[in-house]
Amino acid sequence: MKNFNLEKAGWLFMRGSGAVLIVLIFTHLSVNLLSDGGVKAIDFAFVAGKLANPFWQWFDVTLLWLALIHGANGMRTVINDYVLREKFRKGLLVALVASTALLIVMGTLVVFTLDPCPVGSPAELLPSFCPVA
Amino acid sequence: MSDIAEVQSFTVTFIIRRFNPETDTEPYWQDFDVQMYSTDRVLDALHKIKWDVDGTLSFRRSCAHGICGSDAMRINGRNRLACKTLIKDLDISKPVYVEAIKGLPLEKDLIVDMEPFFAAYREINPFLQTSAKPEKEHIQSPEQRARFDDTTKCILCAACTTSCPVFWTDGQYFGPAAIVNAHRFIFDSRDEEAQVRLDILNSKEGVWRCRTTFNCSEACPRGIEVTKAIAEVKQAVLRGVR
Amino acid sequence: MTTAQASAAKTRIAGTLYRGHEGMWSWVLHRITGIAIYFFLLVHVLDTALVRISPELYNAVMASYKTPVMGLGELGLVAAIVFHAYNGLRIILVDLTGWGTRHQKAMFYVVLAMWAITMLGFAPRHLAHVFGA
Amino acid sequence: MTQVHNHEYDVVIVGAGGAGMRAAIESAPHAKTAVITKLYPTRSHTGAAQGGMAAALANVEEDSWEWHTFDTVKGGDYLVDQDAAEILAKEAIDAIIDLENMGLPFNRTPEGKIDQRRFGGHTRDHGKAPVRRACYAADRTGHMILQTLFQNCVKLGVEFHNEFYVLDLLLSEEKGQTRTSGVVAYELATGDIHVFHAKSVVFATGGFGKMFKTTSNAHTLTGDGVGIVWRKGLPLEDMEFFQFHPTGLAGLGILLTEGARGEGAILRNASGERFMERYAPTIKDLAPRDIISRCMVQEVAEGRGAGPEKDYVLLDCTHLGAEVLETKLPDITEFARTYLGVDPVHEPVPVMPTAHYAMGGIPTNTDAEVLKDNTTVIPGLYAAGECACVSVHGSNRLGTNSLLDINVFGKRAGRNAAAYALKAKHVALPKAPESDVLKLVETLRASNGSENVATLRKELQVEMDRNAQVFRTEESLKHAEDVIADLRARYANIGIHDRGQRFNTDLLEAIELGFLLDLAEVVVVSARNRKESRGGHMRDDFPDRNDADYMVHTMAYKADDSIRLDWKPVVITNYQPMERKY
Ligand SMILES: Cc1cc2nc3c(=O)[nH]c(=O)nc-3n(C[C@H](O)[C@H](O)[C@H](O)COP(=O)(O)OP(=O)(O)OC[C@H]3O[C@@H](n4cnc5c(N)ncnc54)[C@H](O)[C@@H]3O)c2cc1C
Ligand code: HEM
Ligand code: SF4
Ligand code: F3S
Ligand code: FES
Repeated sequence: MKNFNLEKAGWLFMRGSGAVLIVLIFTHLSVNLLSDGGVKAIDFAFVAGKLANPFWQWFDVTLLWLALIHGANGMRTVINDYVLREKFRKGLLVALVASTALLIVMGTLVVFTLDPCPVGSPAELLPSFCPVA
Repeated sequence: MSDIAEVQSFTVTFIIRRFNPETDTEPYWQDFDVQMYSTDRVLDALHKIKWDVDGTLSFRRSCAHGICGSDAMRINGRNRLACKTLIKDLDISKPVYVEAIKGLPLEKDLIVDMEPFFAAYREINPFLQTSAKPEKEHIQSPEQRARFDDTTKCILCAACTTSCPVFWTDGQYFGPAAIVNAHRFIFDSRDEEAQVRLDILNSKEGVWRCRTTFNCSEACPRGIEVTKAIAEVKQAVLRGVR
Repeated sequence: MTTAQASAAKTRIAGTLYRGHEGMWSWVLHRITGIAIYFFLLVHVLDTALVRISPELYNAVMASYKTPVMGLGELGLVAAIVFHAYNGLRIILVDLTGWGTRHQKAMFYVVLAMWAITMLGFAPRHLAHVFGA
Repeated sequence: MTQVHNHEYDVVIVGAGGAGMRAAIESAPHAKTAVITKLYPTRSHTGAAQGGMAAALANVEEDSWEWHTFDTVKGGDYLVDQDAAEILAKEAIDAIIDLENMGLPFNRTPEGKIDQRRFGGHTRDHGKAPVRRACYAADRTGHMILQTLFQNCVKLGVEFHNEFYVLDLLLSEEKGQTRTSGVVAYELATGDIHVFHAKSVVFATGGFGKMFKTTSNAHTLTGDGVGIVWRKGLPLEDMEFFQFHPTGLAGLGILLTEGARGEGAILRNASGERFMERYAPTIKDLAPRDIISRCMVQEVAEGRGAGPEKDYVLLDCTHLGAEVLETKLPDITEFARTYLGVDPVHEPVPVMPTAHYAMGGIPTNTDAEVLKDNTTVIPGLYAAGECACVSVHGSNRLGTNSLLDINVFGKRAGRNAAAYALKAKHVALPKAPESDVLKLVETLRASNGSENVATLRKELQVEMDRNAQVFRTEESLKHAEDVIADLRARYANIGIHDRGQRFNTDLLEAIELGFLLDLAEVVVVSARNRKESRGGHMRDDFPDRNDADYMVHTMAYKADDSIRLDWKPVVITNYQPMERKY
């Protein structure tokens, strides 16, 4: 741990993750907003349909992790820059880390545990591949 | 020469941010109308005001030709040397705003406390460190010499550091001037302690705080490619030495 | 002659805004867009997590996204992401190449141009989805 | 209100230019040393020096320190103390190596050694041809020297008192001898007074070019140190000799280094003629400065000047090519572009002589000890750099010899001051040591007379330019003397605006003007008294050098309300005075 330097690691990570994020986000945006129907097409069926596919599972999880860590690290810099009252600054950083961690865990769980065909839901809301109950 | 200049005299309004800690609680702006010639510089205007109108106006200056680094100030919102800013290069149909550089404690009018700036400079070991004891000079090829030529030009005027948005935030960042001076030694083939300086600049307030806003490069009156020098130091930290 | 005016009229006590160049403004935009995207991301992860609760709930919330107001908001978000992404690439080039430091200004205009082109491509399709039937 | 603080040191160095910091580097490791400077060290005018620093390294062609000595003696029109010149030339080599070893980034030869260039008056084998003797770092040699010395002061942890104006020297009589006990300084930031009790004091306060209007010197070069010594009743040497550098930007005085001519630039008059060929057929544009300045003024006087007013000549660099200008002379190229809007790559640059360097100053021996008459030293008091007169420059300094001077004699001053401090005891301070400074400061701060400091200063500068510049006559000098006397009377009735304690630069400009007026008087009176032409001192009414009567240094003493003049013999070792031809 002695040679670990958060500033340097953060700097490198921002650039590395940025480069990857550009691919992920543009794909994400075109699939979700540009393909047939655009925003209007987004509903449970659409999402669950995507997440039933391991490719999209891993894609979304990567996007989630990278974007949240990238964003959180960026926010850390911003907070360090402008919040000069030490206590307040520490407080914000704790909140930032906590909320980011929470969202990462939650998001990951959602992606991997989502049942695309929850029992008892009306079939018209579910992806087309669900067995009709 | 003087006679040609005589012809093209015109009136310029200067709005100067004044502050006298002995009498004022807050800085305030004051207008001066000054008769100028096209070859005059902002420093000449300040002198005219100080010498003919208001002797209390305080600012630093010495060489008057951009080599001593005394008179960095904010002119129309940008850091420049007053002695290198020609009136004819400013838009004089509008008033010219002059105020102290930002981010260092304001002492009086255009004078700030430079100590924090020099403290950062001293921290990066700005001196040659070598164990070699050559009989005469060290041998250094013109190419090795060229490697750090740009950063030897620094006159420690602080125009760069006090134009840096990151420095303004909390004043803790080493700032571009200190990094420029570290660069001058890190890339000097005669120096043996580059790694120490790189470690210093690898710290929390070091090079990683630079957000490449280029204000420093734009402000440098010596035309040093400051952001490029900082980038080179970042890369040296990543790669480990030169 | 040189004359002074007491300028009681001048109410501007604070210093002037620093008049930086392209480099500074691109950073200001990068920072603002970064922060905006981060906050959007927080909400976005939360609302997506609703898929795990029930299709009905998720679809209900999504329906509220499909209003014209939200549609315009999405347009702004995409604009922010696209700028942040392209400018992020510019920053990476500046960081890694001496060429980048010399041509940062030109690259800023390239970023703006690419951003404009991308938005011209995206906006009509997206707006058609939002306002279309 | 004004507070008084007390400090105690072994060595106090006044001035943080090249000379002061070089002294500090010698002294600080051995004795408790303070450097007191009215400017931040890196603001000192040493940083403005461009061209180079001479040393017979023989890195690029054959050279020897004897030749260098000869050139220095001849350049100074034989008024040089030859023992001092010998030390200067001999120790030059170490001085350069010291600087290089401290980190100075000299330009290099292809083999990686320190590169050297030509400079005016430096020749091989006693005047046969120009020699490449000046070591340089582009055209910012002085900047690099100042930075390098400052860097080494940081390394050694030298204690600086920045923006402290020394205003008085403390002398005490002890055992029938005048001895040094310290200095008194005024702190710009607070207006407080500081008494520095010290065993040795080194003055390194630089020149006083600001008594002239057209000058390459900084606004802050007001001769404070020389003025303080003068007011203490100590003599000043050779004050009539002031160097006017040929190539100041016309109308502005900003210097374009002689290094430009060293690289091959040529002076031309209005018709494009290379006029120096007529005056100095052998070394032409690389003749010493006094000669070139005179020729330039003569060209203009005889109607061959260029420009709409025919009041300047032209420095032609166009044949050097953009490459040489950008790499070897970048700063001066920029000066011409910025301040005159002239691009030296394509057009010749308008130039005229500019007041540049004070050959005279505080008399010292070769150990940098200050003299109170022709021979007696004041124990513990040292001076080095432009404020001192050793005399290695005689009546005209060769280019690159001043940066050398500050290093060689700065080093000697520091070393000797520390050695003296280690064996000496503190001399008791005079009673109420701060009283004179307190009085000076308080009187001026309260002054509300009708005269304006800036107006007086301007009148002084205009008068000195008109009547005590390159050409002087009995009449012109008499005029200048009268004007100065009048200005001094008016100075008693000045008024200042700023009555505050903090950063009162208004007050300090008034004090500085006081020193300038004192010194201008000494310059003019000394010049009137020297009825010959020699080096930087050119009398139209006595156009020849007169060795029979004037092969001596001028020594000026302050006597109540007048100036007493005396002579001091010149030290001659190897070189008998000869006619000076180039
Ligand atoms: C434009 C220019 C170019 C030159 N080029 C060359 C060249 O190429 N080669 C060469 O050999 N020479 C050159 N010279 C000459 C040479 O640079 C100077 O003579 C030399 O640098 C003087 O150094 P110094 O240390 O004596 O004084 P300075 O560097 O002038 O330093 C004076 C110091 O004294 C301090 N001081 C003054 N008064 C007080 C006071 N009252 N209290 C406290 N501190 C005080 C100041 O703060 C400053 O630190 C040039 C000069 C000029 C002006
Ligand atoms: C689309 C691809 C993206 C790229 C190429 C990218 C690139 C970058 C880069 C290189 C930086 C570092 C800037 C610097 O150090 O000066 C950065 C900072 C930042 N990014 Fe991104 N980013 C992207 C996506 C995102 C996303 C999705 C978010 C939000 C979650 C985000 C939020 C931030 C924040 C808050 C900062 C800090 C801004 C600052 O310090 O000024 N970025 N980005
Ligand atoms: S890098 Fe440029 S702007 Fe910064 S201190 Fe040095 S000379 Fe001034
Ligand atoms: S202004 Fe500051 S952010 Fe970096 S590029 Fe310069 S140091
Ligand atoms: S006065 Fe020296 S840099 Fe402006």
